[in-house]
Amino acid sequence: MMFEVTNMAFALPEMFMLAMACVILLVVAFLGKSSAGPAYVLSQLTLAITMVLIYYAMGKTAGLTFDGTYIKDAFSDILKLAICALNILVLIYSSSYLKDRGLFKGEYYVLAIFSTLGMMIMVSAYHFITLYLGLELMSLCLYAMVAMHRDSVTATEAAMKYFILGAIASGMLLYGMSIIYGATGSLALATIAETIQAGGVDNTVLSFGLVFLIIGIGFKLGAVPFHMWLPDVYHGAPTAVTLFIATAPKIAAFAMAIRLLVDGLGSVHQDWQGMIIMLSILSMIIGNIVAIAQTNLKRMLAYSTISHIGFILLGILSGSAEGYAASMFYALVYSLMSLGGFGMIILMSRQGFEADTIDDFKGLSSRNPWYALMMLILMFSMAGIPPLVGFYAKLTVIKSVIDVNLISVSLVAVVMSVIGAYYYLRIIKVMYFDKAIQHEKLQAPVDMRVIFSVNALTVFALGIFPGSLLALCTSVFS
Amino acid sequence: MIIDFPLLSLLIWLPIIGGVAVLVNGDNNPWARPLSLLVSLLTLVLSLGLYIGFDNTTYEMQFVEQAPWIATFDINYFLGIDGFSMPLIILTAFATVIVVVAGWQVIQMRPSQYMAAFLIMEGLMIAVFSSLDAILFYVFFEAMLIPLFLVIGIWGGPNRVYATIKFFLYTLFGSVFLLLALLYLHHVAGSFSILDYHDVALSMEEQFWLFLAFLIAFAVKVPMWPVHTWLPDAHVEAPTGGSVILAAITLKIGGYGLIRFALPITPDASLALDWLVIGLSLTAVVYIGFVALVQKDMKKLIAYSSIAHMGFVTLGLFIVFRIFANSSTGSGAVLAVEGAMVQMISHGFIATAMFLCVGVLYDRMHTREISAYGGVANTMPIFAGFAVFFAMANAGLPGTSGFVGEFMVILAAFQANFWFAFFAAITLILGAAYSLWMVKRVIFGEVSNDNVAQLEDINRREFWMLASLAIIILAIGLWPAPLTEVMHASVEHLLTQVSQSKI
Amino acid sequence: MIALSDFLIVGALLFSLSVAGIFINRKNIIILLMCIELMLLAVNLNFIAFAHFSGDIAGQIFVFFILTVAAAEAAIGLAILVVLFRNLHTINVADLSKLKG
Amino acid sequence: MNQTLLLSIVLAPLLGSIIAGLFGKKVGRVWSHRAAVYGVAIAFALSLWVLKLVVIDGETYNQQVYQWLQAGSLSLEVGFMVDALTAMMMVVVTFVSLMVHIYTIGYMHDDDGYSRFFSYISLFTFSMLMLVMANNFMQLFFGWEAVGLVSYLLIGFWYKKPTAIFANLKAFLVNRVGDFGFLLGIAGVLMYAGSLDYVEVFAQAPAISEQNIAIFSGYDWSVMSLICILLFIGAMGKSAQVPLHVWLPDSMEGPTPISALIHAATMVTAGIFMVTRMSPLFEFSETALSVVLVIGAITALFMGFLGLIQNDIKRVIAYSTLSQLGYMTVALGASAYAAGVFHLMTHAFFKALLFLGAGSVIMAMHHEQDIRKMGGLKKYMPITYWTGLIGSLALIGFPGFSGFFSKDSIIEAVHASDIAGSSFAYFAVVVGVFVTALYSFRLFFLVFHGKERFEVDEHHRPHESPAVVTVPLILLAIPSVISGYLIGSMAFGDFFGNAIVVHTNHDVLAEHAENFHGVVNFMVHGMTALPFWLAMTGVATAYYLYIMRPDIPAKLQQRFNWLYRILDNKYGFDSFNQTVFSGGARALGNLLSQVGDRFLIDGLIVNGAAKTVGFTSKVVRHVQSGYLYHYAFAMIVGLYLLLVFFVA
Repeated sequence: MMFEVTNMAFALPEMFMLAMACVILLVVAFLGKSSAGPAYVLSQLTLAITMVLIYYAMGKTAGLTFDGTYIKDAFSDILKLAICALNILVLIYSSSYLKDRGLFKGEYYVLAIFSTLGMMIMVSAYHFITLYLGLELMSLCLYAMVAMHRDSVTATEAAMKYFILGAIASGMLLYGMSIIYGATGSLALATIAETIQAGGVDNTVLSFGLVFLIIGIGFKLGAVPFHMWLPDVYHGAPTAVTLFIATAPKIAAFAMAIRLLVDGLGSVHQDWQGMIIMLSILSMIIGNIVAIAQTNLKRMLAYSTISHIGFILLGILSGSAEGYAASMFYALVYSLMSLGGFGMIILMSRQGFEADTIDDFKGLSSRNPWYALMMLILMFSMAGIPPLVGFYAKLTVIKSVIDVNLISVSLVAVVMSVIGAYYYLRIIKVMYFDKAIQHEKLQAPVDMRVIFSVNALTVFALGIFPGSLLALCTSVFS
Repeated sequence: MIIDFPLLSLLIWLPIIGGVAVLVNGDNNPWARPLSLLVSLLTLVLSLGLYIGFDNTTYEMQFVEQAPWIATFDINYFLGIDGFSMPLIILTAFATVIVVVAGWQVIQMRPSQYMAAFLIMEGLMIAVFSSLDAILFYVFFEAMLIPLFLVIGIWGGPNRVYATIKFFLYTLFGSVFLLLALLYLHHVAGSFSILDYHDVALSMEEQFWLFLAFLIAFAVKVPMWPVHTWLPDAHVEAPTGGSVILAAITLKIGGYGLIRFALPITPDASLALDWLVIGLSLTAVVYIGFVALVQKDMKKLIAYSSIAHMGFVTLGLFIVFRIFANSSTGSGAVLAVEGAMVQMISHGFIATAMFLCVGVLYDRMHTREISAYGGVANTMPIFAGFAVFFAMANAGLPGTSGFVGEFMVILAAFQANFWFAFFAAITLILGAAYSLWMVKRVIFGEVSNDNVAQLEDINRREFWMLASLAIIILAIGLWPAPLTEVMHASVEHLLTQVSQSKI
Repeated sequence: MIALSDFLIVGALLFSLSVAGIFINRKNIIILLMCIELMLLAVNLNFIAFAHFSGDIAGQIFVFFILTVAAAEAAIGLAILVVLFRNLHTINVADLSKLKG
Repeated sequence: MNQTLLLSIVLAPLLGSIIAGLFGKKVGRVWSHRAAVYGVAIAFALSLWVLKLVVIDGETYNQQVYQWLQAGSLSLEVGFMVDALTAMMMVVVTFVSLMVHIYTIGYMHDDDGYSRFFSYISLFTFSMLMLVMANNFMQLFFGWEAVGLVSYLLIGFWYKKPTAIFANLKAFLVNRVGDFGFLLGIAGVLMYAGSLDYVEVFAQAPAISEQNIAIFSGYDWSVMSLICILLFIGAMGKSAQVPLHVWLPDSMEGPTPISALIHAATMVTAGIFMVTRMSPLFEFSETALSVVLVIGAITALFMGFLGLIQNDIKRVIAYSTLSQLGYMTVALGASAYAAGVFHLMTHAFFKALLFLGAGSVIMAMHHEQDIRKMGGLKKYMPITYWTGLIGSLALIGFPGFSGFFSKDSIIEAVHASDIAGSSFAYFAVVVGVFVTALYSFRLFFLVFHGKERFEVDEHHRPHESPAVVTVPLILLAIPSVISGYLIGSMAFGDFFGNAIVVHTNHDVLAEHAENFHGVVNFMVHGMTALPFWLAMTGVATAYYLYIMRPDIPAKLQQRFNWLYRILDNKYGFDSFNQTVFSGGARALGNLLSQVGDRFLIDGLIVNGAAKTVGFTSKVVRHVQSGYLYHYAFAMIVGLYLLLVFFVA
C-alpha cells in the first residue's frame, strides 16, 4: 500500500500557535500568580510570529491537506491575518482594564491563544470534523473567558447563558451535519460539493439538514432569532472579554458560513437564499429598533452588532462572488469598527468604574476633544455615513443585492440604516451637545491611546481610499 | 482655456485642507480667523477662474478631471462642470466668505472649530456640484451633513439638538433612496458615470421608481411641501452662518439634483408625474406663503419664505413639459429652466442677506421674536436701509435679483397653463405681505422698548458684508444677462434630453 | 432487520426530547446540561446509523470526537455552574434574569 | 434725438437722488437739495427739447439701450420709445416734479429727513420717466413697481407715525394686487405675441384678437379680452379705481408735496397712461372697454360723494383726485384716449396746484388739517387764495380754465359712445360735475371765507408762505389756465399721431372733431350745455350752505344720518378688506401653520414616525426577557419557521 505524505507546511502557523499555546500553558502552570506578565508578552509574540508565518506562506501554493480536511487558500490566509491582528490589538486594549480588575492572569492569555487557534482552524476547516473541532475549541475558551470574572454575578450569568445556548446551537449544527452526511455520504466539503453537483441527492433531506446548519451559523454570527445570547453576553461579560468576543470570532463565524454554504453547498444556493434573507431582514429590523431603547452602551453596541450581521448576510445571500467579497469586506470593516467602539469604553473605564452607560460620554468633546473626534468617526462609520469606511461596507453589500434584483430587500436595508443612524447620532449628541457631568481626565496607558487613535484613523483612511481592501476581498473570490 | 490645470480639485481641497489647518491650529490661536478668511477669499478668487475660463458655447462638461478611485467597482474621481454647476460653485465660495466674516466676532466659543467646519463644508459642497461620478457625488452629498449637523448642534439655539437630529435624519432618509437609485442605474448602465446614466435606456416602470427615489431625495433638500418641516427648525436653531449655508447652498443642491439626475435620467417619468411636482410647488408657493405670514420668529419667517421661493425653482423645472405640449417656440421652456436657475442663485444671495440682517439684530438683542423689536430705524438708520432693501428684494421688486427668477418663471408658467401662472403670481401679494409686514413691525414705528433704544448701528464689518450683497443683488436685477448666458448651452441640451423619450 | 429510517426516527425523537427539555424545564440548570448531552447523543445515533448503512467509517470517527468534546463541554459547563452557585446560591434557571431588555 | 439725450433725462434725477440719498450726510442739506433740484431741472429742460423735437420736427425714437436678458429666441431689452404721448408725459412729469422739488425746500425746511426726502422724490422722477419712456412691457413693469416702491417709502416717510406705516403697507399691498393682474397680463402678452416689445406686440394684435383660451374647461374666452382686463387690473391698482382705490386716501399720511406729485399729478395717472399706450390692444376688445368704462364711471361718481363729507383738507382733495381719475378712465373706456390723456395733463397741473396750495395753508395753520378749524384765510395769504381759486375753477370745469376743456371733451365723448354701459357712464360723469363743484367750493369757502374758526394770537397769526412755496404755486397756476387751449390739437387734433390707435367704429372724438370750430366757439357752446349749469348750481349750493346758512349742513347730517354713515364708512370698503382679506389671510395662515405644519405633518407624520419606532423599540425589547428558556424557545421558533417555510 502507498503513503501520501501530507503537506504540513499548509498548517504551519496553526502548529506553531499550538506549540506556543502549550508553552504558555506550562509557563503559567509553573509561575502561577506572577505568570500574567510573561504570558502576555509571549502571547503577543505568538500572534505576531504567526502573522509573519502566514504572511510568508501567502500567495504560495494553495490547496488541501490532511486528507482533504484542511485547506489553505487566499481566503484563509487573509482572514487568519485579520484574526491575529485583531487579537493583538484586543490584548493591548484589554491589558490595563484587566489589571484594574484583578483579571490580569496567565489563564486569560492561555484561553485567548487557544480560542485564536480555534478560530484559525475554523477558517481553514474543509471538513465537518475539523470545522466542529475548531468551533468548539474557540467556543469553549470563550465560555471560560466570560466566566473569568468570578465574583461578578452578571459575568457568570452571561457565561451560563452563553454556554447553554452555544451548546444547543452546536448540537443543532451537528444534527444538520449528520443529515447532510446521510444525504451525501461524506463529511468532506469538497466531496459533498461534488456529490451535490453530480445530482441524485434528495433535495428535501438536503434542505432539512441545511436548516440546522443555518441555525448553527446564525447562532455564532448572532442573527435573529438566534441572537438572544448576544446582548446579554456582551453586556454581562467584562468589557475586555466583550471586546474579544465581538471582533475576531465574528470573522471566524463568517468564514464558517462561507465554507459551509458556499464551498460546501454553493450549488444549492437558491435553497438557502430564502432562509438567509429571513435571518438578514429580521436581524436588521430587530437589531436597529431595539438598539434605540438601550441606555447601556455595551448593550446598544450588541444590538448594533446584530444589525450589522444582517448586512453581512446580505452579501452572502446574493450568492454572487461579488456579494461574498462584499460581506467579507463588511466583516473585516465591522470588526475593526467594533474594536474601536468597545476599545473606547475600555479607554473611558477606570479603576472601579465601568464607562458603559451612554451618559458616561456626556460632554466628552470638552473633556477630551481628540477622543471625542475619534469616537465621532467610529460612530458615523457604523452609521454608514460617507466618507467613512462603514459606508462602503453598506454600499457594497447593497450593491450586490441589487445586482441580483432583490430590490425589496435592499429597500429594507436602507430604511433600517436610517433608523440605525439615530442611536449612533445619540452618542455623538451626548459627546458634543451635552454638558459634561464628570470632569476627571482620562488616564490611559500611552500604547492604548496610540492604538485607539490608529484604529479610528484607519477607519477614516479606509474611508478615503477603500479601493485596496476592496480589491483584496474581491481577488479572493475571483 | 486652462483645461489641464486641476482647478476644480484645487477648489475642493484647498478649503478642506485649510479647514483642517485651522482646526489643528486650536481655538485660542489668534490666527484662526484671519487664516480662514484668507482661505475662503482665495477660494472665491480661484472660483472666479471658472467663470473666466468657461466656454459658453458648449454644453459639454468643462474643467474635466478623471482618475480611478475605487478600481474594483470602477468608481472614478470624475469632476467637471457645466452651465448649471458653475454659478452654484461661485455662489458657494462667496457664501463661505460671508459666513466667515459674519462669524468673526460673534462666535467666541470654539471659533476655530466653527471656521473649520464651514471651510470643510465649502469644499464638500463644491465637490457635490462638480462630481460627475454617481458614488463620488453621493459621498460628498452625504459627507456634507456631518459638519452641518455639528454646526447646528454645537453653536445652535436652545432647541438645537432636536433640530439638528431632525435635519440629519430627514435628509438621510431622503438620500438613501437616491443611493438605491444610483446603484440600480449602475446595474443597468454598467458604469457609475452620471453622463452614462443620462444615455441609458429605461422602461417606464424603471423610470417611475427611479424618479420617485430622486424626487424623495431632492424634495427633502429643496425642500418641497410636505417634506419641508425640517427647514424652519434647522434655520431657527442654527447660528447665522449655518442658516446662511443652509439657505444659500444646501437647498440649491436639491434643485441641482433634480436638474442633474431626475430630468435627464427619467424624462418620461418626469413627464408623467410633472403634475405632482407642479402641484407641490404651487402648494409651496401659496400654502407656505400664508404660513410665513403668521410667523412670530424672524428666522422662521425667512425660512418659510425660502421654501416658497424654492417652489419657483421646482415649478420652473417641471412646467417645461406642458410648455412643449402647448407652444410652438421652445423659448418658453428655456425661460422656465433658466428662471429656475436664476431663482436659485438670487435666492442664495437674498436669503443670505436676510439671515445676516436677523443675525445683526440677534447679536445685539439675543432674540428673534418680532414682537421684541419695533422702531429699529430710529436707532439703526443705515441698517434699516439695508433691511428694507433686502425685504423688497425678497418680495421680488424689479431691479433686484429676486424679481428676475420669479418673473421668468411666471411668464413661462402662463405658457404651460393659466392657473399655474395665477397661483404662482400670488407670491407677488404674499411675498410683499410677509416681508413688508415684518419690516413694518421690526424696523418702523416708534422705539418700542429700551433695548431697541440702546441699539447701535452696524459697524464697518457688517456694513461691507451687507453692502457687497446689496450690490450683487442689484447687479443681477439690473443686468441678469451675464448670469444667464453661461447656461444657455446647458439648458438647451437639458431640454433636448427631456424632450426625447427613453423607452 | 431494522431500517435506517427507524434509527433516524429514534434520533429525531431523542433530539426533540432534549430540545423540549431545554425550554420546558424552568427549574434546574443541571437538567439543561443533561438535555444537551441527550441532544449530542441523538446526533451520534444519526451519525452511526448513516455510517453503518452507507458503509463509510468517517461518521463513526466523528462520533468519537463528539463524545470527547461533549466531555470537555460538560466540564466547562459544570465549572461555570459552580461559579454561578457561588455567586447566586441557586441553580434555578428562572433566577438567571439580571441581564435582559 | 439720440440715446445720450434720453439717457441723461432719466439719469440726471437718479444721480441727484443718489447724491442726496447716499451722501446726504456728507454734502449737507443745501447741496443735497441742489443736487436733486438741478437733476430734475436738467431733465425738465431736456424733456422740453424732446417735446420740441417730437412735435415740431416730428421725430420719434425707439431703440434698445442694452439687452437685459436672453432666453432661447426671446430677448428682453431695456430701451426707450419716445413719441408724442411719451414726450407730453415727460414734460408734465418733470415740470410738476420740478415745482414740487422747489416747493419742498420750503415745506420740509425743518424736517430731519430733509435730504432723504429729496433723494426719494428724485428717485421717483427717475422711476416715472423709466415708466413712460419704456419701449417694452418688462421695463414698463420695472417703472411701474419702482414708483410703487417710492410711493411706499414716501407715504411712510414719517416712519414713527403708526398711521403712516399702516398706510404705506396698505398702499403697497393693494398695488401688488393690481400688479398681480398686470404681471399675468404681461405673461399673456408674451405667450400670444411671443415678444414683450411694444411695436412687435401691437403688430400681433389683430392675430391675437382672433384666438380663444379656455380658462375654465368648456368656457372659451377671447384672449384679447383676458389680456386687456388683466392689464387693466394693474391700472386699477395704480390709478386707484374702485375697488382698489382704498389706498389713495390713506396715502395722504405722507408729506403734502408727495401728495401733489405722486398721488395727484403723476404716479396715479400711470394707469391711464398705460391703457392709452395699450390702445392698440384695448381697441380689439369691447368687453374690456366696457369694463374700463363702468369701473371708471363708478369711481368718478361715488368717490366724488365721499369728498362731500370729508373734513381733512387733504382728504377732500384726495377724493376729488379719485373722482377725476374716474373721469379719465371713463374716457379710456369710451375710446377717447386722447381726451383722457388731455384731462390727465390739465388735472396734473391744477391738482398739483391745489395740493401745494393746501400744503401752504397747512403750514400757515401749523399743521392743522381740519377745515372746520379754518376760515377767512383770504386776507392772510392772498397768493395762496388766488392760486387756490384758479385751481378750484379749473377743477370744476369753469369755462376758460383748463379743466373745462378736458372735462367737457370727456363728457361729450361718453355722450357719443355707444358701447355697453356708456349711458350709465354718461349719467355718472354729468352728475359728477355737480358733486365736484359742490365739494370743491365747500372746501374753498370753508378755508378762505367766512369767519375765522381758529384762535389767533399775535405772535404767530397765519401768514403767507415763503417764496419757494408761492413761486411754484404761481408757476402751476399758469398752465392750469392755459393748458386747456391745447384742446384743439390734443383732444380733437392728431397731436398724438399713431401713438394712440382708435378703431373708426368707436372713434367718438372724431365725431366731435368735425363740429369743433375753435376754442371760443367751444366755450360758448359749453356755456349753454348742461354740465356748466350743474357746476354753477354746485358752487351756488356750496355758497348757500357754508357761507349764508352754515347751520344747515349739521341739520342735514342729522336728517340723513344713514346716508352720512354710509359715506363716513366710505361704503365699508376698508372694514371689509380689514376683516375679510387681512384678517382672513392671517387666520388661514395660522390654520395652515398650526394644524397643517405643526400637527399633521410634524406631529403625526414626522415625530409620529419617530415615536412609533421608539415605542416599538420599548415593546420589543421585552422579548429579551432574560430567561434562558425563552431564549431557547426563540431558537426553536426560528427552527420551526425555517422548517415550515423552506422545507415542508
